[in-house]
Amino acid sequence: MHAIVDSLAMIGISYVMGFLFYGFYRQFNARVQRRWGPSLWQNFFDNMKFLLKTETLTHGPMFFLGPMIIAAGAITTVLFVPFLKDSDWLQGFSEHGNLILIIYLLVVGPLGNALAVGSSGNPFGVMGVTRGLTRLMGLEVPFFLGLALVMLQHETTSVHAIMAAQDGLAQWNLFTNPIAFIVILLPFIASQNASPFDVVGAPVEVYAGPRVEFGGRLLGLLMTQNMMMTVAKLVLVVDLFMGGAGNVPILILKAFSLFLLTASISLVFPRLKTEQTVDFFWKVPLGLGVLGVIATVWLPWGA
Amino acid sequence: MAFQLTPVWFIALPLLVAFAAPLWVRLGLLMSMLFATPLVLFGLAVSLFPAVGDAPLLETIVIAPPLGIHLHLDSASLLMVALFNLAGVLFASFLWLGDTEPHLRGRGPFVLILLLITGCTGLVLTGDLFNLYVFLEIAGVSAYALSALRRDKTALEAGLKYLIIGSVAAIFILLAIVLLYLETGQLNLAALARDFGDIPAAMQGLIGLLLLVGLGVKAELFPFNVWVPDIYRGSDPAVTSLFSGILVKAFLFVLFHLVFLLLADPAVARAWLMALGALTMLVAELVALRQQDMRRMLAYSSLGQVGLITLALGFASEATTAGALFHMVNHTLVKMLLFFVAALMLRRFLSLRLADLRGVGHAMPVATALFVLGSLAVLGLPPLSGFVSKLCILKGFAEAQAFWPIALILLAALIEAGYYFRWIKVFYDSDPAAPQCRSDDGPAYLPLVLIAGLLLLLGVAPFLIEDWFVQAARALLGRGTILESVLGVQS
Amino acid sequence: MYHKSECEGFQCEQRMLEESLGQENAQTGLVDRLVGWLRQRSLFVLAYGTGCGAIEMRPLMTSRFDAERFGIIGAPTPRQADVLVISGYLALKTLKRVIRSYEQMQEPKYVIALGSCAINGGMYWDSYNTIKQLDHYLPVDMYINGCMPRPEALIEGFAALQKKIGRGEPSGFKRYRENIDWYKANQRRVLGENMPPDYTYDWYHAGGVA
Amino acid sequence: MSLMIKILFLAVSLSPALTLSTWGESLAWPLFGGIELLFDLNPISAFFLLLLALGAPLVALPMLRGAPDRPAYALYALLLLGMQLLLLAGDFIGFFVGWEIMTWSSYLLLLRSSRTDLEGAQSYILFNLASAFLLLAGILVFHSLTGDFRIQAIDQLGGPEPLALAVLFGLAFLIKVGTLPLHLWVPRAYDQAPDIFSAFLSALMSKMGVYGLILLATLFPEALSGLLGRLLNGPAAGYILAWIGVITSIVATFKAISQEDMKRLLAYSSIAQVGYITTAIGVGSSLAIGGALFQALVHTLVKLLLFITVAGIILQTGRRRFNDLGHLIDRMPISFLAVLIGIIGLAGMPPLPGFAAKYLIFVSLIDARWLLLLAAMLLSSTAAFIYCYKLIYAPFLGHANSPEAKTATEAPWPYLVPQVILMGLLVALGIFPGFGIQFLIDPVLTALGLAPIGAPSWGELATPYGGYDGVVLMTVFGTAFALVTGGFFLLRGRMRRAGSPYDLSYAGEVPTADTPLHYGAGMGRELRRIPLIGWILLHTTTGFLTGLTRQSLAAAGLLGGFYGRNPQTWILLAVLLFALALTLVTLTGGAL
Repeated sequence: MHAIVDSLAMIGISYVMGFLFYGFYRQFNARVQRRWGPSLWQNFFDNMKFLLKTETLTHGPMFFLGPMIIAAGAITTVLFVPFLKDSDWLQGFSEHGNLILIIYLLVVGPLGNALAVGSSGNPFGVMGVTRGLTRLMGLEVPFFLGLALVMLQHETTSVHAIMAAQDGLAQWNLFTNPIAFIVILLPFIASQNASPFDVVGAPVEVYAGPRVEFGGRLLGLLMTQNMMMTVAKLVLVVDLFMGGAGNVPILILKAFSLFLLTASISLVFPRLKTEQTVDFFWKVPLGLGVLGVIATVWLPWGA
Repeated sequence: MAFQLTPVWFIALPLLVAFAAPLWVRLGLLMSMLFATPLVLFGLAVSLFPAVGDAPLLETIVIAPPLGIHLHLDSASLLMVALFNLAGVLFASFLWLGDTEPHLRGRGPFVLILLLITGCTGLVLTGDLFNLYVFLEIAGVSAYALSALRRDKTALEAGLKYLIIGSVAAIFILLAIVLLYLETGQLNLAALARDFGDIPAAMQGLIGLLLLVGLGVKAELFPFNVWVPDIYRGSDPAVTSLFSGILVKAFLFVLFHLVFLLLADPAVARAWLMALGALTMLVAELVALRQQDMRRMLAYSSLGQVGLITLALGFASEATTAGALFHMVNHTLVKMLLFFVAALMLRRFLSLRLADLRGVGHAMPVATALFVLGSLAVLGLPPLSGFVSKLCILKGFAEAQAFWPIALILLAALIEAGYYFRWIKVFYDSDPAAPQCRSDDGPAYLPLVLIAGLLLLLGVAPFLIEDWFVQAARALLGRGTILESVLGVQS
Repeated sequence: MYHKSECEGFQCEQRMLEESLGQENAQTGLVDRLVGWLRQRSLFVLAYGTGCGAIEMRPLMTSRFDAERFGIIGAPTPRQADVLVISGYLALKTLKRVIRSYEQMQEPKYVIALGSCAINGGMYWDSYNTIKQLDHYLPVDMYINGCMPRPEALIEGFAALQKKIGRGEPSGFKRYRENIDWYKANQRRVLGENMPPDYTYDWYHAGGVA
Repeated sequence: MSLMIKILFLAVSLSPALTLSTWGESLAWPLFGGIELLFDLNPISAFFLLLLALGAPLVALPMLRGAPDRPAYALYALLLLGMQLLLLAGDFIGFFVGWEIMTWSSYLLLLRSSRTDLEGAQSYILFNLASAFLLLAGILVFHSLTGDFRIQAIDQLGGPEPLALAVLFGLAFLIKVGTLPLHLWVPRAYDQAPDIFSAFLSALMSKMGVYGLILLATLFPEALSGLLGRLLNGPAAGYILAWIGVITSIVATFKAISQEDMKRLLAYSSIAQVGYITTAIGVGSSLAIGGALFQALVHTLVKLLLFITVAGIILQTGRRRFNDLGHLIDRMPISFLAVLIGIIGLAGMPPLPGFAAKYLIFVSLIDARWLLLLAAMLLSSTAAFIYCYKLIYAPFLGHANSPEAKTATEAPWPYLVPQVILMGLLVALGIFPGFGIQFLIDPVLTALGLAPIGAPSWGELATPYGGYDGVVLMTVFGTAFALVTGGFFLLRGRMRRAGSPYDLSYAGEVPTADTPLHYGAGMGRELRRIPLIGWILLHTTTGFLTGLTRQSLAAAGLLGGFYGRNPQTWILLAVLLFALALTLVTLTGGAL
């Protein structure tokens, strides 16, 4: 019973946080562009509008199953990320998982959806998927390397243990292991599909990319899972680098500040091409990561 | 009065049978006699193994001192005799069952084949240099004639070339014998061995070189083996199997018999012989890569194996020697198998060129399968006997901490695999133009299958005849024993 | 002046269309109104830049007039769009694409005809290769008059459309469905053999049952 | 008659299973000269024998289709014999015998395909024989060190000999598993072999190389640390091996992405996957070897599944290039599911067991503090998603691109039965990774003298660094999936299926059959613009080997010039050489 309520609460919180954060992002974006911008609830309206569409076109069973898989993947991811520290609530099934599992869960859904995209037979969609996979290949290496530095620091892959080790502000990995945070920051932005790494779904270039054939309720489902997934990733980074959160308001605060940081970065850069993205990730964040490895592992004081 | 089983029967019987050829023609028993004679001798040889293992059999037929016939049957020579007769049995059965061309079934070839076997048997049995020369000429002449049997242009050319180069080799050997006789006044090998050390060093060197060149030509060692491919290419493939299977082995045996006997310390010649062996092996295997004719390819492969055997024998440790002797047996069997297959293919396709044999695996599945088996054995891949003998050689080297021959042997085997598998691949090419009708003339395959069975048996259970080789190696290397036994009897 | 009480020819069709346009829906329950309210807050626009009117869509969407504050935002593909904006005159070649795009949109879907060319042909009224009345080929939900209508007018039009959606009134796609034979006949009249394929409206083959 | 043969063949293919279940005490077969072949079953070989027992009948089943191919059956039986000898061998001679029988019988099986060309066949046999001969050389060095042929640890570790031994053995096994730059034979052989036999080659025969590499750990206890010392938390010699493995997998992954043929893609993917195993063996800790074994197990299952399925597709369509296939999902649904499960396993995604293997390897790398290796390995394992997607997209999704692809039907049952069995095994192993650890991996680790990993329950994979629970994961994912799907149908509105495959958002255009809509082989082409990948794809080691071949042929021609046709020359040569040698001997003082 506890597990069911807890899970529903986690799903609900991640969804609400998701559309509010995105609403904020859009308004923030608009203000930067000297516009008024939509309301904070705009993403909720958009999502509901799509979920309430009366017609939905599919291209066969696999096309239908793709969004189901990606949504199930997002829910699973959310349930495997602990939202709170030292609490019985909002834990989901996180004690049965670990950081590496979560990193892989983050891509289960998109790959399932990629099948649906392929099944639609639209070449633009497949182009988008290929771009996405290419970008994933670029971002995952420094992202994982940064997280591996944290895992090495605490000698565990358990998110709980890493969270527990960061008691006070001074023990935050953000401060004890700043290189790791810098290494993962940009790949993290890319994994959120945010500018400047959002070439995957570029509307003009590849006609919305992977989402080109999705409409109606299927698109609504895709939006829903996207918002939940974003929150899951934010919470994960909060857990790993900002010491987690004792209660929901603090969680929202920390996640929001992190979101503000990433949003501020992504708003001011123009979009990169796929190969520029990959090349960038393999040069700058990965180079930093290698330096970090040398500094923390190879040099005598590291061991 | 018990029938005396003496070594002389190994020579006398085939000679007698050969000279009674008109009788066999009259009785219609030509082929069966050709088959039966080596069979009887093979049986005799096998039955003698236990006895010879205890002490070598010696026999002297004095003609006029110092001339005489000294026969010396120890484990090593008995092994070779058994091998030659086995090869003779297999060859005869192939001729008999295989419905071969008439020019191989007449009275002439009958005599020549028996003479060849006699000559080779004599070469390994003889205990004195004069007889060595006589048997060398017997074997040589019958070989020249055999290679020219087909009487077409290529065969005659091959025969003539063989005659010329063989004679030159014989002259070198004769010179060496003359010099030896001049220096020591002895022709008996054991006595020569006793006195060889007293000859001046320069003369020793000269004699050694003369022998090396003469026997090198005959035993197909590298710089002197340039004639081989032409002769093998020109002769009938079945006959070639005798050259590669018997003749070369006899000369190799003679070469090393002399080396081990004459030199008190075989290590003196080790560097020379091993270098020659390694060179022969590598050069032949490399050249074989480009051959387009199966007979030439087999000829080069044969040279490669001869090189390997020389390398192993030249090292003169007991393990490598036993391995080399084993490898001689294997190589004889394998090359007979391969040349028989070549003969069958030649009869079917009238050509042995690589391009003409494309897809033969679908037309002659059994023959091709036997070729594959033979190739695997010659490459020394388990579970065939070639593997065991090579392993024995390599193990001998490894135990002596000599690693460079191992590297060379393995490299040569790799190159050898390069061309053998190229042929196999082409055989199994699916070429629509290839003849599709499958025909395997049954009885002709009997000796081939027998050889294949032997190869497999020796590969899986080499311990059955392991003692033979070990004893033979000891006998071959046991200079002191020979000297003592021979000279002890004589004095 | 010559007046005729009864319509004749295509004028009857015109009346028919106008009548259905103004009809009030009796069955707008609470759920329908809620749904309508949600829908009106979010309009994804497929702006088909057919003619010069497209130039007015740019300021509308960008910072100057910022349509996003009304929840109006561009959609890249017809699958994701709710509103099809026909901005200006419509050549026959374009008509085929527009029809296909419209049929690929997911219901509920709306059409806004922008500018006088889309209403009655405007200055192209006697051109051989543009259509005169968009309404004959696609069900238009909202006309925005002008040549060109300014962005303020566009916002006005969108706001009117949002109100209409919010009230839960039936929109053009129902009309398109009910009168598909008529629309298709009109389309065929101008496009001839060059019609877009018919697999995009499967309910037509299902006999109107969907 | 033919039925009898088929039943007999199937029975033969079950022989590894029979051996595994009934093997009693050890056997000895005296060969000669004190060399005795020992055959015994230890936990390490039992693990690999289990793989063989599993794979052999599954590969045999599709071979039963059609008229019996007797030579192929016979060779397959020989191959199984050779592999069992290899695995059971307690001494190196028996190991080598099995190794060689396996090599040549598989070569002859390779020739049964009409697609084999001379180059492919030659590279297969020559690379494998080179591997075998290196192995033999290593065995002889081993013999000279220990005076024995039994597989046992080497006591003395000083001096150059153990290092030479490690290098010889290592090279031999690395050729077999196909690491860079010794991999050239792999794609050709896997591509050209009979379609079913490719499954055997990739899934089972490459594992024999892995078995050999694990034997290295037996020979050199403390996992290679004794050879060159330690680096960070692992053995330095293993660090080199691990980098070889990782570079292999990176290069092979990008090569796989650029392939346009299903079987070649799978071949390169095999190279990459076995590269992970090599890396893990290089790390050599308990976790790493456990991961390597798990990866070997998963890779066996996955590659059997994928190659058999691909063979089914080729059988039904006669096409193998991505460009010629497409949209088979409706016509071959079971094959689609098989490839789907296969690529999930291949990509190492949870919840299938590929993830468990990857997890163990990653954790072992963190444990050894080899983070750069970890990053490099992650690069290849992420890039693997692209070829995995290509493998399922191009044949099954998109648009049918050839008449055969438009009319194909589901593969026949001999192909489907193994697929279904393998899918079941993969899913079961994914849900119960702890089962695999406890019953398959731990005995091997104990036999190797390493600490067992252990598993609290069947569903749980536990390491000192944390673990995960396959049952919970699968339950959560399944429940979420069911709830989402159910909830989706609760919403109002109608679903309709597109009336035509050409009902696409295509900028208002109407695509037709002539429009290039299938992205098939082009996928991944744009990766060339990324500098590193472009560099990798541009370079190949083929040139080196072609050059080597050409040089040796040239040398052969040069030397062949000796063997002229003129007797006068022969005599001249003999006399000249004689004179030369005589001069030499005289000059050097007369000593021979």
